[in-house]
Amino acid sequence: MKRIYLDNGATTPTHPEALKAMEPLFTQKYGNPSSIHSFGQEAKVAVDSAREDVQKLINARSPEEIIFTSGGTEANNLAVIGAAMAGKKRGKHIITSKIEHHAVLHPCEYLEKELDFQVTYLPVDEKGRVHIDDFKGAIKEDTILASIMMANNEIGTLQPVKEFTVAARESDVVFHTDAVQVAGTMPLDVQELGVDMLSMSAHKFNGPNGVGALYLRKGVKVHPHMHGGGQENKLRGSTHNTPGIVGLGWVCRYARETMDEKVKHLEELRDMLIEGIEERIPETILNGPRRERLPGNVHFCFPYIEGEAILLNLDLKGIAASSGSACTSGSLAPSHVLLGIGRSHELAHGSLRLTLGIDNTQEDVEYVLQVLPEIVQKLRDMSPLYNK
Amino acid sequence: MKRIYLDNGATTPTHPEALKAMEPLFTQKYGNPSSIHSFGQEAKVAVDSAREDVQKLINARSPEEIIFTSGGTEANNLAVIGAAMAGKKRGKHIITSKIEHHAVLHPCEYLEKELDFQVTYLPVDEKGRVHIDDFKGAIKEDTILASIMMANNEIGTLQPVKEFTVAARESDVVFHTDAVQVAGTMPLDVQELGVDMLSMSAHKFNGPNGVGALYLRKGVKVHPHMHGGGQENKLRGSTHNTPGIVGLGWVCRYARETMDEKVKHLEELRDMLIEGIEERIPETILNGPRRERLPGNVHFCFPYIEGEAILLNLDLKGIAASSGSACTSGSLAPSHVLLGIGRSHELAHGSLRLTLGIDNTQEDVEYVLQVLPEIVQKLRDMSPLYNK
Amino acid sequence: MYSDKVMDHFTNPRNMGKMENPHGESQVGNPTCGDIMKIAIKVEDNRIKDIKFQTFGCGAAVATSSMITEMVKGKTLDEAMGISNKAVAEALDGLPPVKMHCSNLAAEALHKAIEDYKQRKKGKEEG
Amino acid sequence: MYSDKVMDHFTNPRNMGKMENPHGESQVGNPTCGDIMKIAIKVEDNRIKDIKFQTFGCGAAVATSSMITEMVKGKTLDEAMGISNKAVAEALDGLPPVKMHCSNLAAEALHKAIEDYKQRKKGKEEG
Ligand SMILES: Cc1ncc(COP(=O)(O)O)c(C=O)c1O
Ligand SMILES: Cc1ncc(COP(=O)(O)O)c(C=O)c1O
Repeated sequence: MKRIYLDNGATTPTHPEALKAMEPLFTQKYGNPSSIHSFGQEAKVAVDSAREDVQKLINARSPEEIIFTSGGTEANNLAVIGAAMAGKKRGKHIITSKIEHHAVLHPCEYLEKELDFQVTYLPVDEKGRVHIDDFKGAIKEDTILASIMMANNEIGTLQPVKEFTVAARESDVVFHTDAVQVAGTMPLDVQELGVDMLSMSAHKFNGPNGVGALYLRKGVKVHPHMHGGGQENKLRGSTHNTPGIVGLGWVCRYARETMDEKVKHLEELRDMLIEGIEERIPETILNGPRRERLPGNVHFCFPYIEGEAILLNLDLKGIAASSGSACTSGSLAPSHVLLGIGRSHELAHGSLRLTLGIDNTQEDVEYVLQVLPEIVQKLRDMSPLYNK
Repeated sequence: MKRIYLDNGATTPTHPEALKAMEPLFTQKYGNPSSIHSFGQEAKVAVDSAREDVQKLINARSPEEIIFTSGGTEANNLAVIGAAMAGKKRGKHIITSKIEHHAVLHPCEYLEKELDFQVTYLPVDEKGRVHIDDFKGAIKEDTILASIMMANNEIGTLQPVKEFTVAARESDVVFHTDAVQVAGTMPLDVQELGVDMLSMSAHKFNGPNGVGALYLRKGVKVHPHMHGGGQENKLRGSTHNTPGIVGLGWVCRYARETMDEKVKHLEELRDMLIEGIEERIPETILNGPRRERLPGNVHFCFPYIEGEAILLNLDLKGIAASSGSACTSGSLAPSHVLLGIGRSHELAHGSLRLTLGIDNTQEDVEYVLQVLPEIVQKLRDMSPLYNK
Repeated sequence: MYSDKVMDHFTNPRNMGKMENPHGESQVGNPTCGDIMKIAIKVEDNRIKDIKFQTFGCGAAVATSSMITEMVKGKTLDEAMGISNKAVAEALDGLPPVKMHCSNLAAEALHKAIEDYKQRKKGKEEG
Repeated sequence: MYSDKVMDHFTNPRNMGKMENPHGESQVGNPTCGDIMKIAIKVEDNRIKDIKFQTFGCGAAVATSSMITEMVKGKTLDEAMGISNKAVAEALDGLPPVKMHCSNLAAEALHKAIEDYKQRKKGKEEG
């Protein structure tokens, strides 16, 4: 059976060339980059060069502003908990949004529950956008940190981050953005955006799992989250994951070189999918904006039916998709993001996310458009809520 | 030039077969193991099977007691900070030793400084051993956690962990051990040891960098350290590093199969090195015990000379070694471990660690024994402290 | 994730659909928790003569609905009332722990449909 | 980690060893910080005629000692006193940031040796 992977928002295949670039670090240049001998120095050269690749992708001012982590979650934890703990003498109020990834929400909840911080969770509109007036209105005397994601991983909504950073700067609020869904997929310029911190993760753009980075603007203070050795400018202990870091560097370079094509390719397929679904399936609800959304993200609610049942049927046809985010599958609660944009519980349970990647083709889209309508109809026919 | 790697205590080469086992996870079974589609389920099978391999290596009761992390540091952070935060209502006192790895000491210091915990840092004897009487004496009404490493990464000393766990259990103190230097290198049985938590790291025994595990005995409560998705039984957010986890599983299996040979091989070379150095170089000081030490660890102080200068000279001869631990190189402070066993600053600066791995041979040892005496003599001749 | 039996019932659900003039009927669950099950029965000689289900829910919900209809068709009402959640899950070769609540739903729906039948019958007899 | 120049001076240190009957001498640093440097000079016509060093320390410490002896040999005392830490580091094509303090030590040792020479001379002249 033909297998079509449309869950690139969850994770992507590692590019074979990235893997090739990583291989010497496993078996030849296997030294610890903190060691002064030649094995270590070889590894250090590789890590330094990857750091520059990351720097260039996001236009950071210097490679020292890049802190390697074990992924997007750790980058978010370091940013949110690290900046909160470092700033707690100035104040204990944090601003975030209701539709952040759990890797931001859970650190915030932890700070609230265990460490006496106050967190404002900003609402979003029906498209999933945080409004600048709400943002400004939430800033208080003791606000030290704001974290608003660049793009939502479920419904693909892009946020007007630049507006927030201007307001944050005016009030001396450190601003973090979770750009895990954006980095490597859309052009990104931390200077232009004006963010203080930005999280990314290699496996979301054809790099390896288990490695990511936090951009930390020079001068911004955070406490380490991984307490240990003196690595990463004393901000992140633990022996460097040299192959992973080299893989991240490789995909950053690759993303820079292929960015324009990639965006164009994904947007074309995305719009084909969205329009095709709307044409072929009655009663659909597109989640997120039609245009200001991630180039590879398609997200619908199909009334009367349940998401997992759609996924299982798609899987039986060889199509890998998701409903909500991968890390919450297994949980029974409907997506906080869909509830956040005002969907009812019933609708929230009936959602489908198709996320495109660089390997997808027009044929893939056509195949989905061929099988999905039947699946939805079959499930509707089974549903006690459907009356047609 | 022949190159000899004798820094296996810092990190080891990844076994080519482990890499081969990992490869499909990068480019074929690349799904997110939390996803329900076939790509995800393939990955999940691989992760589950690796979890059983880890379980078996350390004889945990069930695979659910294994939490995958990004390495030894994260395992230690999760254990120490996680158990401290989960237990803080019962008390805020922690016991550890003066010669722990920074990945335990720094979390302890963080808990002290930022979160009002009290930490007792137990002294060690001249061989680096913590004494059970000191341990018992330190337990107080409000002691909730003790963390004593199984084997010291610098001087190789093995601790009588079993004695500590008996005492800890009697006083309802959760007991963690950092076994990063032991796991995969010496037989390990968590049930026999009686530990509640145990940290390990793949890259210390020919697995990949950037992956490790915490053994968490069923029933022991910890807060997550990586706050995010529901992965790892809600104890560790972040998309699984599937290739890394599979690599860890592979080396656990390999270590189990080759354990006896490995220990024998390392101990033979170790004793050859220790005896050879003592024979050929006047005025040497062996650090750590002669026998109850890590099978691959050799650690000396050479009076009158400085460690980095030894390393650089060895490196020029193709030999990779270390002085203190890799993660503190770059720091100017002498090793806290050597100061902990009572070495003077001067001696502490003049230390050399040679750590053997599975690839080392008798010829490697002979070569070291040939070049090291000359290097030491040359540096002594240069030293203002040497008067012969 | 699911056993072959679950997937079999999910892909080829037995007794799925609406029923004209059912003798007993029930709907359990609610959209908040993501599962709704409807069961309709026809009863003859105190036995379940015909049964149909409709389900809004995950794979486990569909499969347990389908399975339970197959299990009770032709059984006496007492036998059907004796079908437990556990029995349904076991007949499906088990369910993932997180999905165990779905088997509760199926048994609950069946039992309620039978009770509804009894109520109606009592109503008729009394009326 | 280190420049080629540093490694050159580290592997082939110039003017290393003890000196018989030095005209001026110094020892700086201490074992706590891990670096000790000893410099001995002979002076003729107000110029450094001969210079020797001994060092307990890291690669940078050895290289800076060696380099500074080479830089000042034959120079007048005033010229030698003018040698700055920065100049030594630059002559070695730079040092890793964490090692910059080593170049301080070399200049300090040199300057102290010259002062010692001046003290001794003064002592002789006065005595
Ligand atoms: C928006 C967002 N933030 C954070 C993460 C977490 O990244 P990682 O899985 O690399 O820890 C993800 C994906 O899982 C994401 O989509
Ligand atoms: C005893 C000990 N604990 C913890 C660590 C940290 O492990 P990792 O580098 O995998 O984070 C190391 C090695 O670096 C170690 O030797």
